[in-house]
Amino acid sequence: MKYQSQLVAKPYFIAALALFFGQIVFGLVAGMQFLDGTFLFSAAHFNIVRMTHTNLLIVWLLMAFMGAAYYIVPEEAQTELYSPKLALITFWVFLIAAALTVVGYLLVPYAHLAAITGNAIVPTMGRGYLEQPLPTKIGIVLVALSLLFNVTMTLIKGRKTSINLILVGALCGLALLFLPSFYFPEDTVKASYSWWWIVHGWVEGDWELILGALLGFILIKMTGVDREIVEKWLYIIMAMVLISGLVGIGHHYYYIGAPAYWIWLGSIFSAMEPIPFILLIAFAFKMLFQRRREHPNKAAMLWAMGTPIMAFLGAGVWGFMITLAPAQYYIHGTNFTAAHGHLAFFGAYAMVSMAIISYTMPMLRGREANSVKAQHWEMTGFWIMVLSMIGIALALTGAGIVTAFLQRSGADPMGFMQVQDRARVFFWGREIAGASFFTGLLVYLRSFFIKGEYQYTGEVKRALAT
Amino acid sequence: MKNGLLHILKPCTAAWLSLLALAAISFQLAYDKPGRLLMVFVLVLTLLKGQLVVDYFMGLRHAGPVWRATMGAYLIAVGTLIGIAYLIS
Amino acid sequence: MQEVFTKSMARNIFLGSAVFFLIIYLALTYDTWQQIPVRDHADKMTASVIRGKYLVDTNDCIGCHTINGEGSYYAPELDNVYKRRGPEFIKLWIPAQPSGVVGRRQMPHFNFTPAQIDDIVAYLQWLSNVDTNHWPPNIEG
Amino acid sequence: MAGPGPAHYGHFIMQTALTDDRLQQSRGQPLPGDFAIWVFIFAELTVFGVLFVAYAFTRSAHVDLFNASQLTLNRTYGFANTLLLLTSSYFVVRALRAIKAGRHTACGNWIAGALGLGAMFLLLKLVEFHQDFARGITLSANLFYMFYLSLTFFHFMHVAMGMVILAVVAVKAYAGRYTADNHTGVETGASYWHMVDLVWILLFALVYVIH
Repeated sequence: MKYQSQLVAKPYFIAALALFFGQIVFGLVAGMQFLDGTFLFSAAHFNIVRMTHTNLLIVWLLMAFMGAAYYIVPEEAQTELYSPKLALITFWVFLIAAALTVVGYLLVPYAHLAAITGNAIVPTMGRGYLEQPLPTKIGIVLVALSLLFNVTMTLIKGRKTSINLILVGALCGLALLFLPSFYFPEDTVKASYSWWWIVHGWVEGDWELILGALLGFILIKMTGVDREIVEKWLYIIMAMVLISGLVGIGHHYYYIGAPAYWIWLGSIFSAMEPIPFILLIAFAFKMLFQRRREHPNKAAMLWAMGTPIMAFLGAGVWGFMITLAPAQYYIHGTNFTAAHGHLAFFGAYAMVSMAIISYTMPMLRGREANSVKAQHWEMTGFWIMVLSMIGIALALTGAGIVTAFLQRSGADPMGFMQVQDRARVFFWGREIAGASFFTGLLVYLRSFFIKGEYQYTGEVKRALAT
Repeated sequence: MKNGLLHILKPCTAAWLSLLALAAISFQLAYDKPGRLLMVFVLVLTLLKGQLVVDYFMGLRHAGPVWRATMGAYLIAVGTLIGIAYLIS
Repeated sequence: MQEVFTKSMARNIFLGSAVFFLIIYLALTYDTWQQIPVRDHADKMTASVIRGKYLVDTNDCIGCHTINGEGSYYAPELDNVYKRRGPEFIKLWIPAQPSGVVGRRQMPHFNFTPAQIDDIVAYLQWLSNVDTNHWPPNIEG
Repeated sequence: MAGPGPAHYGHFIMQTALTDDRLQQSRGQPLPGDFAIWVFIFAELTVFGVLFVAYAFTRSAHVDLFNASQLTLNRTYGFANTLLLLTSSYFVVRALRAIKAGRHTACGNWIAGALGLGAMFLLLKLVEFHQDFARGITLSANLFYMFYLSLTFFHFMHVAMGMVILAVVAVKAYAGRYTADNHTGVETGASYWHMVDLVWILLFALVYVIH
C-alpha cells in the first residue's frame, strides 16, 4: 500500500465479506425450502429469502468492486484518492441503504413495500435482481455517482494507466447499465427484452471488464511482468468479450416473445462467449510462468489463478451448455440455469472479489502477506468453497436435466410438482454441498483472525541481504 | 506468350484480373440450371478466389507456413461443410 | 524492429468493436421493437391486463414462478398456465392458498379482491397468446 | 544481478521471459500488420464461417424456399458489388506496394481510390436494401431473408468499419506518417480490408449464386 487514502477500501471489503456471509445463510434457507416447503413459510417465504439471497450477492459484489476501485485507482494513478471522506460517507450510505432494504424485505409484505415507496409513480419493482424499492434504486445511483466522481477526479490528477482507464470506464458502464432499471414497460416482452440490458450487460459484459482489470492489476503486482504485455492482452480479451457478448445477448431472447432471428444470431454469437475466458486462462498462466518474482502471498495467487479457471467452467462451459437454442428449448427456466448462475457468479465475480481482497487485505492491515498459517486456512477455505460450489452446480444441473426429460419432453409429460419430487435427491445434494460451502466460508473467514505476518526463511533472508 | 504476360504483370495484378474473371464466370453460372456438379464447381471456384485473396492480397504467401495453413484450413473447412450441406439436401 | 503487437492497436480494436457491435445491436433492437407488439398482440393489452401485470409484479410472482422461463424455479411456469388450468381453476386456486399441506411448497395468501383476480387472469390470458417461438415445449410448461 | 531489492519485494527469479517477439519468430515470419488485428480477423472469420455453415444446413432443410427466395434477389447488384470490392482490395495492395517504395502520396491516392470504390459498394447495397424493404423483405419475412439480411447487413457494417480504418490510414499516409520502413499501420488496415473482401466472395457465392 503506497497511499494512505487506500485505507478506505478496508471497510468496503469487510462489509462485502459480512454480506457474503449473509448471502450464504439465506441461500441455505432457500435450499432448505426446496426440501421442506413449509420451512419458515410464515416467517420468510421462499421469494423473500431468494430475493435477499440474490440482492445480497449483488450488493456484496458491488461493495468489493468499489473497495477494489478505491484501492487500485490511487495506486495506479500514483496519487492520493480525491476525497477519502466522501468514499467513507458513501460506504455508510450504501451499507445502511442495503440493510434497510433487507429489513424491508423481511418485515413488510412486498406489495405493501411497493405501495409505501412510490412504486405506483415509477414502477420498478418485481423483476429478478431488481426487486429493490424505488428509494434504494435511487440510492444505488447516488452511490455510483459518488464513486465515479471520486475515482474520476483521482484519475484526472494522476497517472492514466490502461488498468485505471479500463476500471473507471467499466465502473461508468456499470452505472449507465443500471439506468434501464427505471424503465419498466407495461409490455411484458419489452420489459424482458430491456431487463437483459442490465443483467446481461452487467454479468456478460461490463463486469467481465472489471474482472479483467482487477485480475490484470493483481497479476502486474504479484508477478512483476511488464505492464505493457498485461495491458495489451487485456484489451484483446475485452474486445472478444464485446464481439461475442453484445449480439450474444440474443441467447436470452429465444423464447420470451422476441423475433425468431435471435435464435440464430444469439446461438452463433453466444457460442463464442467462452473464448474470452479461454484467453483469460491462457493469459493468467502465461503471466504466472513469466513471473519475475515470488510473491509471499500464495493464497492471493491461488485465488487469482483459480478465478479464470472457475469463470471458464461456470460462465464458459455451463453457459455454453444452455446457450444454443435447441438445448435451451428444453432447459430454459429450469434449475440448469440456476446451476450456471451459481457457478458463473461464484467462479467469476465472487472469486475475483476474494482475489483482490486476499491480495489487498494484508497490506491494508500493514503487512505484505499473512502468516503461513493464515494462508493455509485461507487456501483450505478456497478449496472447500470451490469444490462445494461445483457440487452445488452438479446437483442443480441434475435437477434441471430431470425437468428437461420428465416435464419438457416425452409423449406424456409430468406436472411441475411431480417432477420436483422426482428431483428431490438433487435438492438434497445441493443443500449438502451448500452446507459444505458454508463450512468453507467459515474456514476462509477464520483466516482473517489469525495474526502475524509472513516470515521469510533464513535462506531467503540471506539472499535478500546480499 | 503466357509467360510473357505474367512477366509484364505484377503477381498482384494477375491475381486481381483472375479474380475478376472468376467472378464473372460465377455470375454467369448463377443463371444456369441447378445441379450438384454445378454447385461443386462454383464452390471450388469460390474457394480458389478466397485462396487468391489470402495469398496475393493479404500477402500470406510471405507469412509463416502456420498462418497460411490456418487460413487454408479455414477455407477448406467452411467449403467442405457448405458442400456437405448442399449435397445432403 | 517494429513491434508486431502494440497496445494502442489492441485498444483501438477494443473500442472499435465496442462501437461496431453496439450499432449492430441497436439496429437489431430497432427491428425487434417494431416486431414485439405484433408478436405479443399489444393491441389486446386492455386496462385489465395492465392492472393484472402490475399485481403480478408488485407481489413478486417471479420470486417463485417463471414467466416465459424467467424468474425462479420454485413454482410452475405462468406463460401457459391459462391454457393448462383454465380461468376458473386459477380464480379458485389463488384465494385458496396456502394449502397448508405439511412439507409441500406453499403459495402465500395475497388478499386479492375478486376484481384483482379477474385482472390477473386477464393478464395470464394475454400472456398465453404471446408468440414465444413455440416455447414451452408442452402444456406442462 | 541488480542490487538487493527492498526486503518486502521478495526475491527475484532470474528467469528469461518468452517475449511476444520470440513467440512470433518461432512460428515463421510474422503476419502482415499488427498482430492484434489478426486476433480480430480470425474471430470475425469464425463468426462468418459459422453463419455460412448455418445458412447452408438450414437451406438443406428448406431447399425450395431458399431457391425460390434466392431468385428474387438482384444478382446483377451482387456481381457489381463483387467487382467493386475486388478492385478496391487491389487498390489497397497497390497502396502497400507504394509505401514500401517510400511513395507516401501515391499510397494515399491508392487508398483514396479504394475508399471511393467502397463508398460505391455501400451506396449500391443501400439501393438494394431499399428495394428489398419496399418489396416487404424483412428479417422476419422468411428464413432465407433472415439469413440474407443478417449476413449482408453484418457485412455492410464491416465495409463501413473497414472504410473508417482506411480513411485514418489515408490521412496518415498523406501526412507522411508512414515510410518504407515503418508502415505497419497500412498493413493492418489492408489486412482488415482484404478480410472484408474475402467474406464477400464467400457471401456472394453462397447467397446469390449457388442453388
